Amino acid sequence: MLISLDPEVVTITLRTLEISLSSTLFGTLISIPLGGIIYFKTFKGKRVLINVIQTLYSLPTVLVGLLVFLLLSNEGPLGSLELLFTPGGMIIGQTILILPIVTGFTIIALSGVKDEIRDLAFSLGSSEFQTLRAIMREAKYALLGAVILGFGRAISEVGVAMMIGGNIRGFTRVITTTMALETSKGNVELSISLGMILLMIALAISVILNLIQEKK
Amino acid sequence: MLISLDPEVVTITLRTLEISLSSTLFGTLISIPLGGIIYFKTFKGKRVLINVIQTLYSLPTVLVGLLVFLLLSNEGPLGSLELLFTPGGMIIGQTILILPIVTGFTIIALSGVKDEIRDLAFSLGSSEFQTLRAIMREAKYALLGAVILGFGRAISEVGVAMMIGGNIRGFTRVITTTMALETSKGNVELSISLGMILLMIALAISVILNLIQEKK
Amino acid sequence: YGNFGPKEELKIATTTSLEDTGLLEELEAAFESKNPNVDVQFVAVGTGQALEYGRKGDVDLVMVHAKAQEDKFIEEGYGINRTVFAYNYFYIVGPASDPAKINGTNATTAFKNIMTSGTADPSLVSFVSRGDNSGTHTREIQIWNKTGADYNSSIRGQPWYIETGKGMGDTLTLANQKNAYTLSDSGTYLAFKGNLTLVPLVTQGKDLLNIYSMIPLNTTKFPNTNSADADKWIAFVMSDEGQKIFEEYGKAKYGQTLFTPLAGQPEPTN
Amino acid sequence: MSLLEIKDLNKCFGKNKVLEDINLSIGRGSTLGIIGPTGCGKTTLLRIIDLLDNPSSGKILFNGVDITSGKDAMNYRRKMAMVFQKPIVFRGSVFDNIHYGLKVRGVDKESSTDKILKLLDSLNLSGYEDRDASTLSGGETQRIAMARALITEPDILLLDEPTANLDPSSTEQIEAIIEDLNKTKDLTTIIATHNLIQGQRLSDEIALLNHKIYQMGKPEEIFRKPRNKFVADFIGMKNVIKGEVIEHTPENLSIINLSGTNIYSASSLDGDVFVTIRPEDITVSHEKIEISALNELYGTVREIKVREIKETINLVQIVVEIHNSGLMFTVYLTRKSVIDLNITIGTSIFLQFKATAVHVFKSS
Amino acid sequence: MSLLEIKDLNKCFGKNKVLEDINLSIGRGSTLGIIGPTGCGKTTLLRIIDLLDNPSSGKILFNGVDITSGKDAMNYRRKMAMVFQKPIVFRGSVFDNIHYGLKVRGVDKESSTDKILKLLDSLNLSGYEDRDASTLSGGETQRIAMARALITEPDILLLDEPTANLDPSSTEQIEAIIEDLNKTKDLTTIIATHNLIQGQRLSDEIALLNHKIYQMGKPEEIFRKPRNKFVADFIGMKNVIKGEVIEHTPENLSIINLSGTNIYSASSLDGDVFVTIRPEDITVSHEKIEISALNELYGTVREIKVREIKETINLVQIVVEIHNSGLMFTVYLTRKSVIDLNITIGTSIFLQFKATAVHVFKSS
Ligand SMILES: Nc1ncnc2c1ncn2[C@@H]1O[C@H](COP(=O)(O)OP(=O)(O)OP(=O)(O)O)[C@@H](O)[C@H]1O
Ligand SMILES: Nc1ncnc2c1ncn2[C@@H]1O[C@H](COP(=O)(O)OP(=O)(O)OP(=O)(O)O)[C@@H](O)[C@H]1O
Ligand SMILES: [Mg+2]
Ligand SMILES: [Mg+2]
Repeated sequence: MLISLDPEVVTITLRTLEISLSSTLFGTLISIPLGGIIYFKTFKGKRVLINVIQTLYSLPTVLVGLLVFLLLSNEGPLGSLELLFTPGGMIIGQTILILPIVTGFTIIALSGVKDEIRDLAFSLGSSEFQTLRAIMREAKYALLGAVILGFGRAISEVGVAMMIGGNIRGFTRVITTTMALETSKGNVELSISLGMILLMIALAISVILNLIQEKK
Repeated sequence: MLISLDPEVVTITLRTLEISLSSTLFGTLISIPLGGIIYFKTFKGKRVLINVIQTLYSLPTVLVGLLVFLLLSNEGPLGSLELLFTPGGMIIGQTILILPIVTGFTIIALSGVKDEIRDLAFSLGSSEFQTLRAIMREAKYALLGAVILGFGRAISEVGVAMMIGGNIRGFTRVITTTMALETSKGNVELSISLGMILLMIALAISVILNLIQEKK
Repeated sequence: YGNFGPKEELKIATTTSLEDTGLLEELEAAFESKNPNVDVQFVAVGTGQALEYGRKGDVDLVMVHAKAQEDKFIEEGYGINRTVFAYNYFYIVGPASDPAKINGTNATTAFKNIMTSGTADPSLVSFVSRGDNSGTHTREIQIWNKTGADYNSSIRGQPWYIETGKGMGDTLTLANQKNAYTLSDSGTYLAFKGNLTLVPLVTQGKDLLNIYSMIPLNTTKFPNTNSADADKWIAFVMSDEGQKIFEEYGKAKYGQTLFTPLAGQPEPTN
Repeated sequence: MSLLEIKDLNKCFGKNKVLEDINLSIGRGSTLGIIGPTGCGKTTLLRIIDLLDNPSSGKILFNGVDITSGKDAMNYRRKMAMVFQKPIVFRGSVFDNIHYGLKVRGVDKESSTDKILKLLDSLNLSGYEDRDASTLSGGETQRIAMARALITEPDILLLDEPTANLDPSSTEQIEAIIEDLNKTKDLTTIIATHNLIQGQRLSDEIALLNHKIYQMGKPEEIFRKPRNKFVADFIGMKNVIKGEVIEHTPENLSIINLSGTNIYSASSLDGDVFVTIRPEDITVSHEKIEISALNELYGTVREIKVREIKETINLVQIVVEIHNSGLMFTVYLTRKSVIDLNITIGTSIFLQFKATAVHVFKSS
Repeated sequence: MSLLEIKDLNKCFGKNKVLEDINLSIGRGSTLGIIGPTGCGKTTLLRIIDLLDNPSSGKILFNGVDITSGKDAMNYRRKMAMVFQKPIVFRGSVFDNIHYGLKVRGVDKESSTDKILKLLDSLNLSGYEDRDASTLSGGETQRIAMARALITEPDILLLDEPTANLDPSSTEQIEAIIEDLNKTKDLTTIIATHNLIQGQRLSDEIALLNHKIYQMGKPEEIFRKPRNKFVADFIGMKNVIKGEVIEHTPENLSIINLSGTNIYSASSLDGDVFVTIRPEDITVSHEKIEISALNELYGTVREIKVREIKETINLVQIVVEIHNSGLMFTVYLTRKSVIDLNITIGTSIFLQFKATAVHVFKSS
């Protein structure tokens, strides 16, 4: 793959990585505690909330793109932040996109831990937060899966990147939007090569995350 | 939402449902046993395989679209089946798209079940298949999550639907491709309304699947 | 009637700019009522992709608007009998304040002015390009080259020159958000007009002429192609009934027609 | 003042009333044994005390403060430590498991290493610190659980069948540790156990639980003077027989009719009663020995078995059917007596027991 | 032929050799007790027999067929049923749990209902069928596990501490069920237990395990004639003392030196040995009673405690330090003797035991 030597491809790859990792980071930082609290607390409407979260697994990227666009556009409530057509805006959109799945799978992961762990942690003097942490440690394999899933969703999506980023060459163009562009130009082979690069990155990230998890 | 009375919208909605449910069905029928076997068996390269599966969470829909396109196109190996630009082709593409996530989360779901259940089932005279079933019953909540995730991915994706289906009016047009089309026509409100319809469907499916699971 | 047999499918790859106008739907309905055993299926994609579908034989006919690429397609033997059926103009659109002062000029001058003002102050004047090898983009490059500047070296990559790599609608939206100039086909501009503050500034002249054509696949290369129905389609589009649709379409919605029919006329030159 | 007090506590699971009117109080440094049959609510009670479960009604007072609401639960839980009945460990090493209680209190690994290693040693688990806790055997897990609780130096130790999976010598070791902490550190312990011996050995007081508290008192009291049939049966008393007091003699004895057989007792109760005579308080002979105030029954041996071998002590249990009334009496004899008296199934013999050996309680 | 035979079996976890040279054989209808301290490999052995774990080396023969390879494992497992030490249930009702073994054999619910309800009843669990199995108490879970195994009518029943969480009366019930199946259905049972009484009560043969088999034999043999110090210690023998045989007398007695104190025994062993004298074989007196072949030691009482109360039998355990040698002897006395002899801490008394009460085994 000679393509990998092209400086433009390198830039696009690095930008892709930066944006999807940031989204994953923010998404995870919000979703895992959020999922933890939803799992942990008993409140009215919890089942409904979980159903809604599961529903949002179906959130189309185009819809997120549109809604965030309306939010960030000049006329929108956050227009003054000038985030439209910037990497920052893309990160916001992708973060929103992955929130439901990471939150949902955090809840599922924690539900897989037997209640006895919770009782054990409490009985040993844990605060609620420490108990939640203990439960999360038991579920770390599944939680890692949720994070990788979130990353996968972020790096592979194109709707938000197109709509919010604008696929501006040299600024917000990422691998998936480049793929879409090249495909529309009829450059199928180039597009596939880019897809392979994306998968290579994903493989590297997945391996790295797995290694980190094992260390812990 | 007056839009919901439009017969064309109704047709598109039903088609969307038909295609995404079929993909989910096939994807689940392949992925859950596949994930089960991968979880259950010890073999060389298992860790590598799981890493690869996790990597494929990042499979961009465009890439799947392109690859399946090359497969189904007139000159491709399966060209003679004439599945390009048909709902059948879309089902194939979406099935491929959701295989990794459903398989991956099946493995995660099953890994959450304590080994003791496996031993217990074996000791009571289960065959390997029956034991796997017993483990799956213990993980049913998480497995359901994986199925809903697969469905969410299928119904919300647009890359495969566009590339393989071709967004042909009255034939392969689904909600997401309509949204993309309407967005490109500047009909943002219509597009958002369609997105809401999609989410309603997803909510209904998620509620129904949850109810089925509870019955079992 | 009494035709209950399986429908013959006629697959047409078309550019999104044509599909987005909604005109094709009307054409299709009229055609199918005449030919009830034919199911016309449009696959709307970029010009490059449409031609790629043609090259693979996945469609029976392409409807595009990029002469150079079309000629190449025919030269390579994938298609025959290019038939032009309608035209309209590309518009150079931009902010109503027109900071580059292009209103009333011609295309080449307008582009020159944009380049000059953009180079002077990119925050004031910028140009958004589709950058996607589409018919519109191809035309844009031609105009840049006509100004004497070398597209690849002195236009592309300049701070005032923004490439989106997206469809026309999105490109218009982006230009609107950035208060920038852009080149748009008239149909898409009119469809988006309601959401835009941008106004058409230059709309006439040979350089902005946008000619649409149909090319059926070459039956010697693709023996299985549905050439019979493709021929029927071409005949219908070129028929009075078909041409009338072009003539009428859009009046109600946009207050002006989107296309000028071309049947029986030579390809216009300005 | 009592360190811990439980007032009018009730607990239902759905319609199932598991705990009823529980009232308990336990002073600092003492040990309360909760003994009762399986499913009687021992675990539930301990969980409620540790604030892991809410009572349906009633209060728990800690040092006089009502802690039932669960407010500030963490601080009260930090004064207690519970060893659960189900063996369970956190993912990770044995060391990490034991360290957990300290970790959440902000004590780091380094400064607790010595303490943990010493504790492991005292539980016969030295060298186990780096083992993956999930691969331990049942008894090892149970000792880890004990270490995990002890490391936090609780004021109250809640033990739920802490030696169910342990062999006698490990059990003895654990019991010795608890006894020692009781003495040296003023540790207050509540221990739920079905092991009667353990209950008696460790407890200052015993509550005999079966959803309600059937009897509460010092071990000797409960084991010598069960207050009702449930307690008598549960502690394994033999010869618990229903009867009716028919007469009080001038010598302060009462005569009780047991399905036709009359016996003397020293009780002053009236009406319907249960009597129990401990099997080892009954002697046997071939000859009739007439003494006043001595009960003497004649019957036939129906069953002989080596009843229990506890630490190599051998006793023979025989069951004798009393002529006329058909009552069955269980008697423990030494092997020697059985041989000397030449007792086999079918032998007819006299049973003798003193009136004072007849324990009488109201039937209710 | 033996129903089950284990040949030269070894099992290592990493470097940790858990089972070593295990050879066992068990005939149809008999019961083998596996007794040993915690962590000795009982669970591991049962798991290997049930083909849930692979041995590192060695063979398991079922009816003479080598089943170690795991081929056809399901069919052999269907002839066995195991009750695990850790209480664990499938998600679902008690009924579903018990039905599971039948379900996988293709028997539907309807046709097994009667059988299941009857079994529940016999385990004192009637009315539990619709309960959510995960909310059961420890003892309830254990009985469900027993029912789940028994419903499949196995040829071999593998029990891993099956009554660890049960009170004495439930334990007795379970033991009675096992004994009954043994007799009426020719059930073969292997039971791992740390409960010495249970081991003796149920077993035809006992294997004393501590990674290797230290002794194998009938219960009486093991409990009366431990073959080595490990067994003696484990079965709770007191007064296990190292000594050296220094002389054989013409009367066929040997004189053994225990740290300076010489005693007579009836053994013919030579060299370094261990001796053990059961505490209840020792009598005490204030006067010296000189008889040949009777060992008589003089010492001071150092410790007195009510040792064990088992079903209301009371014994007092006293520890006597022998003058000169400093050896400590444990003696069991009845309460009466203690009072009659007026024994308190510090009292000096004579201990007597017969030469034949001295059990001698080689130290190795
Ligand atoms: N969450 C629950 N839902 C319904 N019933 C429950 C629940 N927890 C316990 N029970 C029931 O309450 C009763 C008391 O349970 P508990 O665990 O306190 O018994 P226990 O005395 O500890 O018994 P064991 O000696 O067998 O452990 C049992 O019958 C049990 O089945
Ligand atoms: N998977 C494993 N990995 C490493 N060590 C193990 C594993 N399983 C068991 N062991 C070790 O092997 C030894 C024997 O374990 P096993 O469970 O057979 O003991 P046990 O005799 O059943 O003890 P207990 O009476 O405590 O249940 C223990 O020291 C245990 O820690
Ligand atoms: Mg309990
Ligand atoms: Mg064990």
